[in-house]
Amino acid sequence: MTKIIFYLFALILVFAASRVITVRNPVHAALFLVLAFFSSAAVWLLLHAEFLAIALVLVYVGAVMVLFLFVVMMLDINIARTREGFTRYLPVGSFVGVLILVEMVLVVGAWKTDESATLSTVTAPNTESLGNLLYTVYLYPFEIAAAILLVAMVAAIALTMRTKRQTKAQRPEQQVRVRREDRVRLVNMPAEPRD
Amino acid sequence: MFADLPLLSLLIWLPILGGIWVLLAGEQLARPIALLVSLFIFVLSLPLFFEFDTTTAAMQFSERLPWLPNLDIYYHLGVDGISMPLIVLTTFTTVLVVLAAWEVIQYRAPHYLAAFLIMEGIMVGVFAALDAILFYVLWEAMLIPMFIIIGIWGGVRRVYATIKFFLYTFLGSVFMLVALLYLYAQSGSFALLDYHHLAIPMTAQIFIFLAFLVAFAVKVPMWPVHTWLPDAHVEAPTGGSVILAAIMLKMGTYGFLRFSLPITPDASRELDWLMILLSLVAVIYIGFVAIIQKDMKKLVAYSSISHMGFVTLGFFIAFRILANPELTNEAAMNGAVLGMSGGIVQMISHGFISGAMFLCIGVLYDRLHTRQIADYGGVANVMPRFAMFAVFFGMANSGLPGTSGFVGEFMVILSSMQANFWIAFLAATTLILGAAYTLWMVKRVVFGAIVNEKVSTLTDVNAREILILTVLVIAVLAMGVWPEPVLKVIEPTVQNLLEHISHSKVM
Amino acid sequence: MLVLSDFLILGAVLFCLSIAGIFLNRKNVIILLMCIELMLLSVNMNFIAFSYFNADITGQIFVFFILTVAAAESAIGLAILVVLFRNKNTINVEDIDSMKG
Amino acid sequence: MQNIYLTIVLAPLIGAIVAGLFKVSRRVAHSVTITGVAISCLLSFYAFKHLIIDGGATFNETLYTWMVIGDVRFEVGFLVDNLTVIMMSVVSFVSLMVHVYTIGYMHDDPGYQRFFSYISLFTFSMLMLVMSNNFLQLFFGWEAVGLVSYLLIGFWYTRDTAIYANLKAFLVNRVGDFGFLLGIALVLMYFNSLNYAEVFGLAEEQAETVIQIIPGVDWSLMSVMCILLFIGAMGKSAQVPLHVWLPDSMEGPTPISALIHAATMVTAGIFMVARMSPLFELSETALSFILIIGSITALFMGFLGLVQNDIKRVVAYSTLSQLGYMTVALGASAYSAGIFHLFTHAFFKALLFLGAGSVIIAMHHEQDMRNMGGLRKYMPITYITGLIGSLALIGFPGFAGFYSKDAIIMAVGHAERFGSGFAYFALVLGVFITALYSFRMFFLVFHGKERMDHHTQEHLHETPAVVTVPLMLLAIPSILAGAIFVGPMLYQGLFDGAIFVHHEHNPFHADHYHGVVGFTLHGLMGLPFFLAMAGVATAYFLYMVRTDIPAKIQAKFAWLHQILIDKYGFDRFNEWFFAGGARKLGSTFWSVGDVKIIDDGMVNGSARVVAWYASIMRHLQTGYLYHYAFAMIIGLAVLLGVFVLSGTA
Repeated sequence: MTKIIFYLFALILVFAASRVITVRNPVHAALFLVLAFFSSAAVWLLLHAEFLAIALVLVYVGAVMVLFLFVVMMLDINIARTREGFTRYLPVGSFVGVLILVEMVLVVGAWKTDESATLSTVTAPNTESLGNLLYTVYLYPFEIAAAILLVAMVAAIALTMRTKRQTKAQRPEQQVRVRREDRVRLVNMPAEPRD
Repeated sequence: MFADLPLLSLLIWLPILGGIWVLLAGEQLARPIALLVSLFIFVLSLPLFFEFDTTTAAMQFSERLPWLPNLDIYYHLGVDGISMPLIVLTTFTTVLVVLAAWEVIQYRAPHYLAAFLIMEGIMVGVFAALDAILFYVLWEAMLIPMFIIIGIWGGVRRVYATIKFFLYTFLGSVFMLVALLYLYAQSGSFALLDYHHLAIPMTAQIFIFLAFLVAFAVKVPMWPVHTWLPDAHVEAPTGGSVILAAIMLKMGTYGFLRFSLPITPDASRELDWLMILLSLVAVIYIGFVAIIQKDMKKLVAYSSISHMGFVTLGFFIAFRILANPELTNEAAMNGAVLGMSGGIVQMISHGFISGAMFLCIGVLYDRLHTRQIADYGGVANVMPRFAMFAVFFGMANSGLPGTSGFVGEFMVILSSMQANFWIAFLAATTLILGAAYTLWMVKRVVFGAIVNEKVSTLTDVNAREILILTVLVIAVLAMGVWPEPVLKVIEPTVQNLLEHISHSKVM
Repeated sequence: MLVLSDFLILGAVLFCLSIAGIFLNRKNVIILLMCIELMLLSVNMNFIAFSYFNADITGQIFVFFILTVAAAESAIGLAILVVLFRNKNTINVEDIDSMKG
Repeated sequence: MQNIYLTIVLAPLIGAIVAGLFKVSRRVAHSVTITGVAISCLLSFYAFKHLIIDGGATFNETLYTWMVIGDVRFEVGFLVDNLTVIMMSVVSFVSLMVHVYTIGYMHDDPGYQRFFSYISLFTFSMLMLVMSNNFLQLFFGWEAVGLVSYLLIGFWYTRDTAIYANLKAFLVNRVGDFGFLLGIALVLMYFNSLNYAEVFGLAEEQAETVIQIIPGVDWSLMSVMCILLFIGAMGKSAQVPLHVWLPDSMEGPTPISALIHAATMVTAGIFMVARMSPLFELSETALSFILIIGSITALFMGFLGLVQNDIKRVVAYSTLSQLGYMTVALGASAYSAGIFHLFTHAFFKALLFLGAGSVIIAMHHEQDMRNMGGLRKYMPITYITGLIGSLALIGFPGFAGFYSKDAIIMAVGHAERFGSGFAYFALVLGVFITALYSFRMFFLVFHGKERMDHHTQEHLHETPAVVTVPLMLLAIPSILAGAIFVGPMLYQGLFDGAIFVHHEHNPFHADHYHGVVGFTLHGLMGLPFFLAMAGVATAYFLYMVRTDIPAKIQAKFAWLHQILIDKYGFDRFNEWFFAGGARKLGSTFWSVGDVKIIDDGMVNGSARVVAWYASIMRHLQTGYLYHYAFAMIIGLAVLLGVFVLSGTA
């Protein structure tokens, strides 16, 4: 049963991923990516990684992919130009892809795994055990990850915010430093002739 | 009374703090404060000389504090008969440099003076450091103020000169770092004195020696890595030239004494022919090159290289003397001590004389803003007092007996005779070459009829310049007439060093 | 019964698809970014598979952090993209060669 | 006694410092320096009396230790024996005379104080040199007199010729010092001491030592050492080929020419060799070398005196020639005769120079003899003292020069050394030449037609007392010194203990001596006397009777004349080979070695290599993001491939 579910979702996943890289429209690509994320979340559930599967759906699909969609729709992209040379690069791209795939499969195939000793016996709920580890041993990295997110947020805002000053404010330090010469210009002119 | 004070630390950190004070003090007060600080430091360094125990070769005034104890790096200071005179020379020269800058440097004077004070502290630190990493850090730190001094207050081609200066010295010290790290790996310690007793196989010794050689030869500078010096001197302001010639060049030869010889005595013995050859090339080749220079500072810079050749010759001739079968052991030891002490005396004396030569050139440069010999002539007519100083230092530079310039050359020539007649023969050509290039310059600049109108408007040296130059005259004469007090300090250390290097360290 | 290799090969296929994607969509930065997300997904797949078959939850911790960093990365990447588009009015990679030596 | 000797040395130094460093008036300058030198002179005479007349003990003590290396002590100290005390007396006496004379000679010069400072400094240096008891101090004095000589030749520093001459003098002297220093280094190496007494005490032990300077060739240590030391003497005492500086040094003021370049400094070399006689006696080779160099100088420099027209240059060449005589005496082991000639020569040559100076003052600094003549009636004192000096120079019996010169010729005749035959010939012929040029000068200046211009002629008068009194004071020893000292110095062992001669080398044995009169009468019979008279007669004939003949000779032997005018081409050769060569070598080293190879090739070259490499490598940086990505991916594929292949293999 699990085997069938696995192959089903694996197929969907591969299909969605291949569409991501081949569709013309970036919006479609993003949507296929969402599909890929969903199906991989399902695969992860098979591996008893419930928390991460949910997180993937919530964070990626809910936040990141929406962000992608925003950007794609915000920018006025000339799709035709960006598709130039797609067919030209197809052979090279697929060759390299297949090459690496073959190599990886060879590596994995050569892997000596102890097939019998697999499949852990789950004692605690996944989220609980993850939380236990995260807030004890990996507390420090966890805090750093939080800081990274904060920095990323600030950076993204800082990058995209237009720095056009629209508020009016006083500058006291310039006001007190003002000198007469800055304000009053004395002009030396000949007296006007009396007529 | 000075026994309890951490004298060396004070000599390192007070000038640096003083430099910061000068920076904060502003345009008006910078000069008096700088003078005060440098004078105070000089006075503070005198106990080193007067309370120095001349009966031992051990390190004195030692201080040892943990710095990075995990890596076995200590803040370890101490002086012996080699480093102590150089420290006093440093503090002495800094006073003169501060005085020499008095009204000459108008552009950012506080920064200029602060750079010198900070450099003073670092240079004292280099001479006093007994920890390899401390030494290395200070050695590199020293480049920064000098880089700034030449780069900001230098002449027209100052950028070229600074970069050349920096790259050369930096390149050299990288090799030193590698050698030090190797030594650390071997001994598990960064203490210099431990390295002295570390047994090292011959091949490794050769590589370490060569690495040190690159670092120190650049600094000395020895042929063929000398060409940065004339450029740096020409572009540097007077004070920079003085410090460069009087102190910085000594770092290289000091390094030979502190590192190369005691750490790799067998490699030094094996490669002494190379060192002697390079020294003689410096004396003769550079002597000839100096003759035809048209720029006064360049000429004196080349003469510095030539004189530093005597220092290295004096150091490395020792092996030849010790191996000379014609001499008894005792006589050979005397000869070797003579040569090595001669080298050290030459270092100190060159500090006085080349400093004075650059100050003299500075006096002229301040007035006419040219260093070309051809722009001068007949200066004696309008600047009789200056002419007196110029001739005196010219004579000292050409090694006239009674001046300190003679002592070192004399000792080195006498001792090289004990190694080989021809080495002495070639070394002694400096009598002729030195006189030729120095006096020919003196002749063209100082003597003769007034060549142009600008020269006729020159004013003679003022009280401040007289003070500086007179102090140097006294120093040069004192050391020339009675070198014994200095030698007494040097000798035990040299004796000890020679004993040390005459035993093989090969495992 | 599912074995470790199944998941690993699935990850490898995903990874290679994203590599091919980078080759094919060399002009469109957005798709490039998506391919990188795919790549990260395949890596995460491996982590979780190993975690499961080795009965060691640490692998999932890694995935957690990778997700975090990937989110931050895509946010900043997109922000840069927006700025880039604003300044150059294109996201065509071939138009962006100011680093050319 | 130590305090006395110290005072002798320091008094002139103090004078020099006061006159030179402080802004003092002319009067103070000359009074203070003259007082200093006078003190020296009087105390030297006292020491003279103490040692020579009262037979006091030799003084040999250390003043202070200059430095100590192991068990070798370098010290500063005095050795005062009979030899020293004679030198001290000569130096301080001549110096005193010159000081007094200078008041008149330099009367109008703006550098008056400076001049007095220099000559006092010179006196100090010279005294340090002669009173030294070790090689170190000797070298100090040696170079210090060289320094003062440099300063004084260039005293009129606005003259190009003067500053050329002083540089030349210093450098040529440095060539000599070069050898001298190497000699000292050998002394230290083999004797492990620089103290005279210790070195001389050990000299015999090293007599047979051989050294290999060129591998495989054995040379006697003593010969090498002595020749090296003598090279120093050649520089200072202006022996061929290091003589070139002395004629040019006449650019200095005349008192200096008298003091430094005639009476004292140039004889330092002679003194040094005599002082080192225990060493030189051990080397036949070195003595032969000295003999030959000396005789060449004596003869060939005399020839040059014949064609000079500058009054000072004539005297300068005669000095060179007389120095050659002294050197020959040393080479013949007749050290005492050399010193004796040095002693007498100092007086009469100073006299001649000061006389020439007196003439120059009277002629308003005209030095060309062709514009003089007939000065006898205007300047009687100068005339008479000049005559005395000339007679002493040519060795007229009874005058000082006669005794010393005859002793030298006799000693050379007695010597049986390689080169002594040539030396004898050179000296005897030299007597004729000396007489010829001396009296040529004498007649041209004091007799004959008055060839000066009208203006000068009107103002001709005898020079003031500060000039003439020293002349008269110097004239006295020029007459008497020879007769008084010939016995003690040569035959009665005045220098025993100071000068060491092997018995069989010694030409002067007491049993051959029959008193001054006997010596004089013997000289009257000798060839040299007749040659000297012939020389005077020839000079009279050529320059008084048939004044047209010299020009004819000159025209007939134009090539010879040209050689003599060119001074045998030494100057031209030196200028071309040494000065030009050094400059050429320097420029080559600089432009090729430093600028081209090191700076351009190595320094900028390595920078260029980096730049060149970068210019190629930069093409890899296209700036396209996907190129970098491809590079990474292909790298990954390759790495994986390697991993797979190596894993399966």
